Amino acid sequence: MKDLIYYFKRDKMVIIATIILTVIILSSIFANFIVPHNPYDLASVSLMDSMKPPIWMKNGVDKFLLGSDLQGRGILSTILYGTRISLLVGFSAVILGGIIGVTLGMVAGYFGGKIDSIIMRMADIQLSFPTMLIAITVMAFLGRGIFKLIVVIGLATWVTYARTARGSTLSIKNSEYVEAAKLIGINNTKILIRHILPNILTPIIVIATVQIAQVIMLEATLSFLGIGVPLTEPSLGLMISDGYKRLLSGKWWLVVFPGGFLVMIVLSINIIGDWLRDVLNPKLK
Amino acid sequence: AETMTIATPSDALTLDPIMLSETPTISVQMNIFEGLVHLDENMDIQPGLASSWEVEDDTTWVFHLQKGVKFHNGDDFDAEDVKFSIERAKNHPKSQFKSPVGQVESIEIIDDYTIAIKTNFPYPILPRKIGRILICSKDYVEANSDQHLQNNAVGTGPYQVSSWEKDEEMVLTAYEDYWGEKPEVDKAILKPISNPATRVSSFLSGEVDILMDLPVQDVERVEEAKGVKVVTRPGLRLIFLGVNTQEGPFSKLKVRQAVYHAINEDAIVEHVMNGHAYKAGQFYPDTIFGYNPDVKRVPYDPEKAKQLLAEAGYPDGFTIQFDSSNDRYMNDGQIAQAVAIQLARVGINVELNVQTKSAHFDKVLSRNTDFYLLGWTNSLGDGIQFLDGLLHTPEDSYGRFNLGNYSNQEVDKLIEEAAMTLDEEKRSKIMQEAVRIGIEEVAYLPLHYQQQLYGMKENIKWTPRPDKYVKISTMGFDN
Amino acid sequence: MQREKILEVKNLKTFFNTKDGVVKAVNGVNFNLKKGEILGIVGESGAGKSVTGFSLLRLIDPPGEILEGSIKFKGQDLMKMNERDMIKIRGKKISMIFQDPMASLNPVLTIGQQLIEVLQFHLNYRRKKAKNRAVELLNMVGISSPGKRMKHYPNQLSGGMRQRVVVAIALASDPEVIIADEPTTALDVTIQAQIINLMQNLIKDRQTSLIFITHDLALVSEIADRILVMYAGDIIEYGSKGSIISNPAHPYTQGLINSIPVLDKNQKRLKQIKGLMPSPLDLPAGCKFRSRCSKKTDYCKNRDNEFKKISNNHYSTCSEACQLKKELIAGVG
Amino acid sequence: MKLLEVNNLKKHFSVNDSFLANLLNKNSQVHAVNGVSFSINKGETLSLVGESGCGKSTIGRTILGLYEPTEGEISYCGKKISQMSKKEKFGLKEKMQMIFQDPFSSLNPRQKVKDIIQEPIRSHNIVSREEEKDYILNLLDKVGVDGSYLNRYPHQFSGGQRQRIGIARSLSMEPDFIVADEPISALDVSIQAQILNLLMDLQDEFDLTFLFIAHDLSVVKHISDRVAIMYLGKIFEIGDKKDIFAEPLHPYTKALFNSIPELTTTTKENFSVLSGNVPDPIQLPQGCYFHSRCKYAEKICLKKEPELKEVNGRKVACHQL
Amino acid sequence: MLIYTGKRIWQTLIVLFAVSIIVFIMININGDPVQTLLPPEAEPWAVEELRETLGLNKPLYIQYFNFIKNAVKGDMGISYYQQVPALSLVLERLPKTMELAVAAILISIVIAIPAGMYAAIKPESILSKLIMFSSLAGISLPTFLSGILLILLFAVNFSLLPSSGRGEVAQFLGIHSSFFTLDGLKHIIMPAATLGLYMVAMLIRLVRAGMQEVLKQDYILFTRAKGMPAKIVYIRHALKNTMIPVITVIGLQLGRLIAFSMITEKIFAWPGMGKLILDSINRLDRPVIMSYILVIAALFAAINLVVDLLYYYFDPRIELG
Ligand SMILES: Nc1ncnc2c1ncn2[C@@H]1O[C@H](COP(=O)(O)OP(=O)(O)OP(=O)(O)O)[C@@H](O)[C@H]1O
Ligand SMILES: Nc1ncnc2c1ncn2[C@@H]1O[C@H](COP(=O)(O)OP(=O)(O)OP(=O)(O)O)[C@@H](O)[C@H]1O
Ligand SMILES: [Mg+2]
Ligand SMILES: [Mg+2]
Repeated sequence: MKDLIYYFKRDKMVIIATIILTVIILSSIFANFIVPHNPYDLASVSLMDSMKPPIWMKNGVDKFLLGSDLQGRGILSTILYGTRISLLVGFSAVILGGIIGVTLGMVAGYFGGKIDSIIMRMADIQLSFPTMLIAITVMAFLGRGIFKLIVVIGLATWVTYARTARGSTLSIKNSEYVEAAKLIGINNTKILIRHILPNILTPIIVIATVQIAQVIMLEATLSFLGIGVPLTEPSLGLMISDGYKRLLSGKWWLVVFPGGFLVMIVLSINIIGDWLRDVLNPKLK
Repeated sequence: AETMTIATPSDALTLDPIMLSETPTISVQMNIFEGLVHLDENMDIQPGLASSWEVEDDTTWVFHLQKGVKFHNGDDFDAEDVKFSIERAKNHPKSQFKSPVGQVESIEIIDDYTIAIKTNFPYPILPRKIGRILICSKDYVEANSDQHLQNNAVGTGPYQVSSWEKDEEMVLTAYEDYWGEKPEVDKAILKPISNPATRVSSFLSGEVDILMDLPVQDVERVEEAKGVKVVTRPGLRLIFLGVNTQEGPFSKLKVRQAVYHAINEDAIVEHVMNGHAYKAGQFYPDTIFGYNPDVKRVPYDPEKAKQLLAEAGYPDGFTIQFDSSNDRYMNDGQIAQAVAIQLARVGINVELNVQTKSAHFDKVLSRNTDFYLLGWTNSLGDGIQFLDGLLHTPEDSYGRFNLGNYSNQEVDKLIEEAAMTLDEEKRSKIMQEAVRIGIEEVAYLPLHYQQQLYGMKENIKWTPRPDKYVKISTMGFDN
Repeated sequence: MQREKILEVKNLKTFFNTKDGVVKAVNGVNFNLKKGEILGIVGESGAGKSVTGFSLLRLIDPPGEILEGSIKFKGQDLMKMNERDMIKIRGKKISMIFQDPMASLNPVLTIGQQLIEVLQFHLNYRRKKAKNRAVELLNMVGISSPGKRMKHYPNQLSGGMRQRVVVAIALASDPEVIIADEPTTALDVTIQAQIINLMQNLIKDRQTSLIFITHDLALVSEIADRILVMYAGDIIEYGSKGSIISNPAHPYTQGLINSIPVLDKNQKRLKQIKGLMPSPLDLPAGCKFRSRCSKKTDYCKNRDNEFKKISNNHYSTCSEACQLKKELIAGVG
Repeated sequence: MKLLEVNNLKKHFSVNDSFLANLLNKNSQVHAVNGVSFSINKGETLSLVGESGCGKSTIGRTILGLYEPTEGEISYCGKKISQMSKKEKFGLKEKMQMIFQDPFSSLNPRQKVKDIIQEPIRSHNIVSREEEKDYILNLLDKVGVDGSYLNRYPHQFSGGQRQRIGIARSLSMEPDFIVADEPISALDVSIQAQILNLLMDLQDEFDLTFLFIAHDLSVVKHISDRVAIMYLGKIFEIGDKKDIFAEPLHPYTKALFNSIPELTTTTKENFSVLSGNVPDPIQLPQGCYFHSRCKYAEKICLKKEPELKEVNGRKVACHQL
Repeated sequence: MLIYTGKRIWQTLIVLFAVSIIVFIMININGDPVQTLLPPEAEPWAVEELRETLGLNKPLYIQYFNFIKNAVKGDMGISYYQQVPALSLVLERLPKTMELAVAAILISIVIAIPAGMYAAIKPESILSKLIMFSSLAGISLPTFLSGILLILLFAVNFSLLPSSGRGEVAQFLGIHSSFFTLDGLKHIIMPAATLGLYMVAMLIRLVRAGMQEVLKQDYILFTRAKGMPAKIVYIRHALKNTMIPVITVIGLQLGRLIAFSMITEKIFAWPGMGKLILDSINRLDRPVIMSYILVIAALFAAINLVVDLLYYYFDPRIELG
């Protein structure tokens, strides 16, 4: 921990990224207290406020700092509310997919043989199904909801982690330090956690940080298809996928602000991820 | 040689005219094949392969066929082909055109160029229905497998398919020996581009000459562009709300009226549809047979709505689930949201359940809904379709899309009467009456008719049709 | 005979910046190497022998850094050379045999590939010729059926075989200077003899110079011309082999020689130098061996690192040594 | 008492000649160990000496279960390891340890020294948590690693320091039996002396047993009770240290002894080098494996493999005796 | 390896079987195809007739049994909408999508590997930071957005590239592809770049991370000590050691791009499989969905087999099987 702080202080980029991410997370959690109106409360929204440009432009109104969307929701407040959902889905799904995937991948790679075949063929099966089809089916079965959405996305993404973890595990499972650990009598679980995991973490962190953005967009696509968040409570991704249709017509604020917000989130997460990866690797110090 | 490149929202799926009753597919087939009659830009009946027809008795129709017509493969067109095509539509196991010819009892060849069609009972819309059956060459169809026919069309129409890469482009070239007027456009390239933004872009970049289904939000952008114009036409599709008239809050007329009053359709048209829709006051627009000019839309009046709700026993409103698709109609998801927001203002708490179209249809068609959004297109140009399917009490083949189980004996009777009345004027009156009652009782809540929007290069002369079929032969150029 | 100096190292300092502080691995080392000479470097583990070797080739990566010093190779200062020219020196003119043979071979390339690329790049051999030469080299270092072994990956070889491969790679390009960092530790004595023989022949034939880093004082005594003794980043004693072995001046050197187990003698316990080398993180001022030295005086505390001449061709930093007459070390013939 | 017994141990590796050959499942065999039998008594040190690549490490690793033997049996305390239950095998881990030949690759690059040594202590509950720190520091002190290095990673050490960390790890579990695979080859003589002294002290104190693999014959002589000389996966000569060092019998043993470097002040110009072809473990030679390099080889040596037989209180495999 | 491949093929058959069951269940949950297929005005008797014609009135297990019976003969049924064999419909489009996916992968490999390597070798340089930063733009924008932005920029604003479609194709070595004409290349570049954006970001990061780690290894130092030029050090030695995660991801992505490039295909009106499956799911065209997913399953199995074999090529320490 002391080490972390030491390296943290040395890297300005990380400090900035962390501050940005913290501000974003906090402001989305406490959005209720920050923004004047709740865009998810239908009674407070009016079509009469539709498509107002940002405040500094002609026709801009005071009420909407960054303009409003088609239904008359303020862009800024919707972003803050929407970020909450997007981050929740993004992080949870990546963590869920990551945990399932890395665990199965390491187990497959480490034990090999039948276990490997079974897990990896399961992965093959999983890979063959379009996320959309899974989503529609799950929805048909279970109905929708954020939790189900996370599960669907987690299920759809575990394979990437699994295959990566397996590949890296395969190449180090015969190394001498793993043999040494076996000789000491460390059980397999601990070998996996202490010796294999830290040494395959590099690609996993890369994939996980890159995937967060993907997952947020996947959530948008699924929400758009009707599984996941309701249209009346747009997430960041949904705002973007709604807004892009109006890109041609010059209503740029519908997509530029939520898009910019997403870029900022993704950038900070990746900068922090890169840094974390470096710090976790003793050789790079 | 004039070439026209057209960006369409989707490709035809088959070239066999009985296999699929779907607008984009028929739209393409309409250029290659012809029916006995066809509808013009105003949805009025015009002669096609039949030069004239008459009603012999209540149930017998005689059609006189064009002479000297040749199929693209050189076969001559005659009564055999007509009989064969109609019977194929009626009997082929996979035919999707069984309904249009469902009332056809028998077809009799009087001579090479005259046939008589007998119906089960007096059937006023037979010509409109029979017009939907496109005529194929008997010899050609019999000589080829079904599979072959999917991709290889031989018709009598003004155009022939000269190449077809599915979902990529179809090239149609004018048929040299076409019996009718020679079209101005020699060659048409149909490019299916399903993504609206891309379609608009390909138009803006000059890659295509005609843009179909211009999204309402992009109208201004296209209008600003140089050398192109936006052409609008009233569409046939009605977007409406359906409610369960038998159970729940909507079983009370006052609640239905309240909801209708609570919806500010002007705002929806202006903001959601960007001004490109027509406020609807009844079930079909004035181009359709059976329109009632006296029925007016109720005004937007939230106060009245609240009052009606209170009178109905819901002073504090109620909660209801609202089903809608979001990828079927123009801006359907946004319309549903706007409705939800407006109802929220009068105290009705709407839980919006927006789904992809297959899921949505699955849900509402199984009548598992109390409140839903749907669209309806009158492709025949005759309102009886709506009345049969949506206003009549569900029984037998009636009311199959009457998903809210609206039921009124009087209306039922009127509809049944209209179906059998051959006299146009009388029939029109009966249908107008049914519409009046349906609107008065708020059987459905019509929102708006969609507008059809096209982008065209400035030098193009073309009046699109309300049914969205792209007839290339009607296109031309200003010089 | 005055031989030409091929390598002159002046005031070489190589430090590592770690989060615990600066590791002064090599702390101002001076020495030179003559053509055809074998220079043995011995010293405590962790004294900076390997780092000195890496520094000569400028192979120190961050957080390490060559702080100052000059390394003149045939009069040319390597420190001032750009990376592109350095490539022509490394492996071609000066080659190095790494200490840890497993870690220095790429696990995913066959040993043949790793050997052949040197021949192809430095000697511009055609594939075929390079292959034949590679087989020859492997044969020279005593690897049986070299043709087949070429296709093996490092993890399929025994420790000693890997070490021999590394030796073969270093010899492949006929370098002028070889830095051999414990090149025979994993070898049995017969193969060791074979390798040493090989190197000696090379030196004789081509006047190659050899820096021989080792712990095996016996071995170094058999082949070296001069010996350098390193301790905690410094050279503490150097001189002709004979003088160092028979007359070690620095107490550390004496301790080293005393620690060797001797074949003909029956010892119950081996002599060892008590204590530990000071951590290179905070080196004490004055003599760095002081804390372990039985002969330390107050003077050692702030004494500089100047070399005192012990005899012709023998210098030491310990001044006490000059006064003390050394008894002959047992076992030295 | 026989602690460990190895019976006719064989270990062959299958190696591929190329990607293509592998594609066709055409692999060749490396005959690393070709029938080796020996036993070690409790508290004894047996040294394995022999040509590089002759299978010493392979024997050590097979004994510890890192490799499955191709043939043959290993028994510990009279019990065959292959017949032990899982639990018994786990118990063995505490008793049998290995010091790896290659110090660096046997240390997890992502573990600090502290964790490397802590791990076995914790998993076998050697000492309580409170005593742990002292225990570790004490251990590091014994092998000569500064206690301030606890938080460093393996790559931050010199070769010798890494080796000592590996030794500390093996000793941390207080095993009964240690396979020491060239434990001191990377160490300077002073540290080497320190480690050897340590190992011998431990042996005295706890009745430790060693299988000691080394090249440095003076060290071997110093530490071992018995010595086995190996060549190409076979034992050529095995017996009491005193006997063997006093009078090496096998021609290969003699060659070995002739090559030992000695502390001297004169430069040795000519090393006696074994001449002749080095035999190939992929294609084992006929007859005595050493015949191609043996000065005394006769006809029979080309044909027949010599048996290990008793000569002068030890066992030697040579037709000439 | 042959044995291994055979085993994998056998496993793939089991996978296909499992997939077919799952798909079958899934598509039976999702809606009634007959309702979607027929026009709204179709009479109930027409609906029932069609249901019977399509065999959808039979119990589920009989439907499945019939499917399997035909499937082993290579008949996956007839598309409800297009009335041609569903499998041929899918296979017709496979090459078009493949062409796009391969182009995307090639573009991303060509960009990402050198860029990632550079960023690893010179982590502190401005260019590296720029690379790392700008690559993120590719992943933080959703595909549909970056696609349409490209179109707006290059098709609408600069009129440099066509906005949609596949363009002219030519035949070369029996393969029809837009690779072989200038017009075709112009058409493929934007969709391929859009598809590749995510890959580029991912690969740059993976390569950089892996390389940074490998570059600290002793064998890289040794290679440099051998005087090998940068090209050999970085490409041959370092890159090969970082390839395991890289090829894993490339393999996965290649499969994904082929299977699920729906959005890009939709945006650029590319007549590939993505659009087909999207439409088919919407239309509930069951035979097409079934054939499509089985083809994809086989494809993934094949790609993953190749990846596993490549593992072995890139890292011989990995054992197959
Ligand atoms: N990357 C590094 N980071 C920090 N310290 C290092 C690094 N590399 C080496 N050192 C330190 O530099 C010192 C000298 O190391 P070097 O490898 O030169 O020793 P050596 O004399 O070769 O020892 P040995 O005989 O054990 O190989 C040691 O104290 C070591 O811990
Ligand atoms: N994993 C493996 N795969 C293939 N061959 C191997 C493997 N490990 C060892 N060998 C082969 O087995 C033989 C014996 O190797 P081993 O490591 O036991 O030798 P050693 O006696 O320890 O030698 P050294 O003294 O050089 O370490 C060698 O020929 C080697 O190539
Ligand atoms: Mg060293
Ligand atoms: Mg060994």
